[in-house]
Amino acid sequence: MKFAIQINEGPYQHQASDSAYLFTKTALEKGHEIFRVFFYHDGVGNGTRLTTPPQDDRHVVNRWAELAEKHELDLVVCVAAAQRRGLVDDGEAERNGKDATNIHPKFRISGLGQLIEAAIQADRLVVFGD
Amino acid sequence: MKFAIQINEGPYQHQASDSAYLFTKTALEKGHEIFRVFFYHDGVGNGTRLTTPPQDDRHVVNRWAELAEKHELDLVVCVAAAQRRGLVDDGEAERNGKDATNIHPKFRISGLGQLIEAAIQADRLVVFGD
Amino acid sequence: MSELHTVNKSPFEKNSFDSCLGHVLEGSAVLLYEDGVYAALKGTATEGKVKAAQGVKFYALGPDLKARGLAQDRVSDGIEIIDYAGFVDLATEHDKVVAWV
Amino acid sequence: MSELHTVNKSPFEKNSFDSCLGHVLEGSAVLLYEDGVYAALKGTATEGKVKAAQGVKFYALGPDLKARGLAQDRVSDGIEIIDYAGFVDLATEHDKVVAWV
Amino acid sequence: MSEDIKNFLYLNRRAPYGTIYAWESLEVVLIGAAFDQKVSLAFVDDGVFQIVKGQDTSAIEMKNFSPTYSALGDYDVNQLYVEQESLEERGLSVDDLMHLTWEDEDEDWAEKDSIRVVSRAELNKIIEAQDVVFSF
Amino acid sequence: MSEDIKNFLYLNRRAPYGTIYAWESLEVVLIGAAFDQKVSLAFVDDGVFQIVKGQDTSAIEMKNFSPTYSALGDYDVNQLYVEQESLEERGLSVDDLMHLTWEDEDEDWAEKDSIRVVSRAELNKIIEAQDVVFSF
Repeated sequence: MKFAIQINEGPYQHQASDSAYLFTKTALEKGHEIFRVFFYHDGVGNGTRLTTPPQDDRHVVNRWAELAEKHELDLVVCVAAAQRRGLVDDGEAERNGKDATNIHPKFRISGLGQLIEAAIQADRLVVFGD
Repeated sequence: MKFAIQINEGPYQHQASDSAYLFTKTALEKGHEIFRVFFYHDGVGNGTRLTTPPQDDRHVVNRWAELAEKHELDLVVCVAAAQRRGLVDDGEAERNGKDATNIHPKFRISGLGQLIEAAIQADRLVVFGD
Repeated sequence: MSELHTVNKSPFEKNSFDSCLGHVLEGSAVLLYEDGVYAALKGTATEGKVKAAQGVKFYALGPDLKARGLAQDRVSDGIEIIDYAGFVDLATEHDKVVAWV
Repeated sequence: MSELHTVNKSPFEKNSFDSCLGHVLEGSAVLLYEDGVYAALKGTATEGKVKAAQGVKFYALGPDLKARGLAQDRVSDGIEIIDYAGFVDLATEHDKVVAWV
Repeated sequence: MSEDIKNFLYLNRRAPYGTIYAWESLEVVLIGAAFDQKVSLAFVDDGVFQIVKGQDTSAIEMKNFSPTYSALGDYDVNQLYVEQESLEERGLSVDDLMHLTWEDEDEDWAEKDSIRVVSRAELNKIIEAQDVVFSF
Repeated sequence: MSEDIKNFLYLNRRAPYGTIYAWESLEVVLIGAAFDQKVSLAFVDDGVFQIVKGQDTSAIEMKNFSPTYSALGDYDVNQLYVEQESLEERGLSVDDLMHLTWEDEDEDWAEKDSIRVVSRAELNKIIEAQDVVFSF
């Protein structure tokens, strides 16, 4: 079965990203397909490469990146939400005159249409939020 | 009277930073002193220079920065919370091997002791959160 | 010591308002702001709770009421509408601020 | 169509659990996870609500119960404890997932 | 292709301004309108506050996004269900809500109401008929 | 200076793990312990869940920070007030909580309980006596 995953909250403050990660990992292990993971609202914060969590705790961002690497996951960060919260890739930096980027290379920034498309293409949309 | 302000949430997702800003601005206009504004939890997200909010909306980060410029406000971002969420200055970038920074120059990263000190020194602590 | 309690969440969504009411002493003040201003609405379950709170003074932040389209005549009797200057004054006049975030 | 409803907030803090219960149809399932597992606790007001929900099957996520120190004997009768594999199965077995975030 | 047409429901349960969910979910609705799905919005719990009329955010310096709801009709988003019980619990009636309309192409562009107040029981049947429910 | 000694109360109203507030507020308590203030913690509403015993986070892959509460006594943080009404509403009793203790230097390091279950009325008097209340 084909799943689309929506994540509304950033890493650490809320459990949403943790629950979504464990759901996604388990679904993949059971042979299901993850059409896309869409990060919306503060969820865009899951896509930064600049975090340094405590060494004895899980690394939320890297964990997503490793799962993406292993299963060719499509990790999409909403551009409008990202602009409000300062999540930036090369294109956004150039467009908005920013002197730095912070996106992790396993994530990509794109539009809300990617969420709609995921909901159309997938058999199930599962939303994780606050 | 001397106020300490604590902000627990990031910009845009919650109203906390907006309310704290209007409270702080009004307190200053009334002749009070703001000992420090301390950004904790997701509140550290208020200190990024990488946001590009819609043009017809307020710019939460720049607004804090301008108020700080005008009144020499001490805007402090908690280091532990910042590490978890990817808010980085030069020192942090070097210490944690990050290839970019995103802190706005009007903010500074420091320890939780700065919150305790503010609560001791100020006449009132006012907390804005979710 | 006199206390200013603040509530910024809707009483229909979260328990902050009810919890605040359970912890205010006579002579204290409660400020409703952000989504907390919905607790000021007439004709709701919260109206009775506001009336029942003995010796507690209630305030609601006008800018947040206005933003949400709530005119003054929707606000329960006995709740005073203030602006940010009034918020700052309340924080100075009371010995401390307790936030029910 | 059969529905899986998910609740991830404490019923003591937010209205998500109550709102969910008001919107489930017979034959639906409700999964409690994250702080939503507190709605599975015996000896609370939610226990009666779970029992009263006609024809609704309740599940609670074991990993979240364990994290919060809630042993199986604390969980109301009639609530089935499942793991993440069970969560995925529920999502596949029902026609859609409705999240009461 | 018709097999790709789904029933989408946007479930709105949050008040505006205190958090951004209401506004950003509206942005999804607008983008989604271009995808030719069957779209409905449900306003439940504090979500009914989103469409209260007379919103004026000038004093909190936030953007008043409520006029955007009036534009939904132009995007063929005209099925807005408001739960009666949620209104009542908050001391509101349909008169407190914005008057949202759309023009029916099939009836010589007659203006029709987009908002329909429904009971919880009716809403549950509407939820049942959906393929996808978005929550924010 | 004695005039700088204040009564600090940390007001804990959130459950652990679903959000980080419980953990990060505990970090403030630990840092604050070095500042020689009079420190108390109150566990109210879902905050009582923070100190439930037997927490095991292995299956959700998050850090179990609950053992840190046991260290508070070593930092002279030994006034932990738990609201009776909040426990009861959640079907809990003091036996469900961790056994947190401290050693009293003035009484030959006698081990004493840090947790005191108090009624809501008693807690309100404790809140009244504070100079600063931290909320997270």
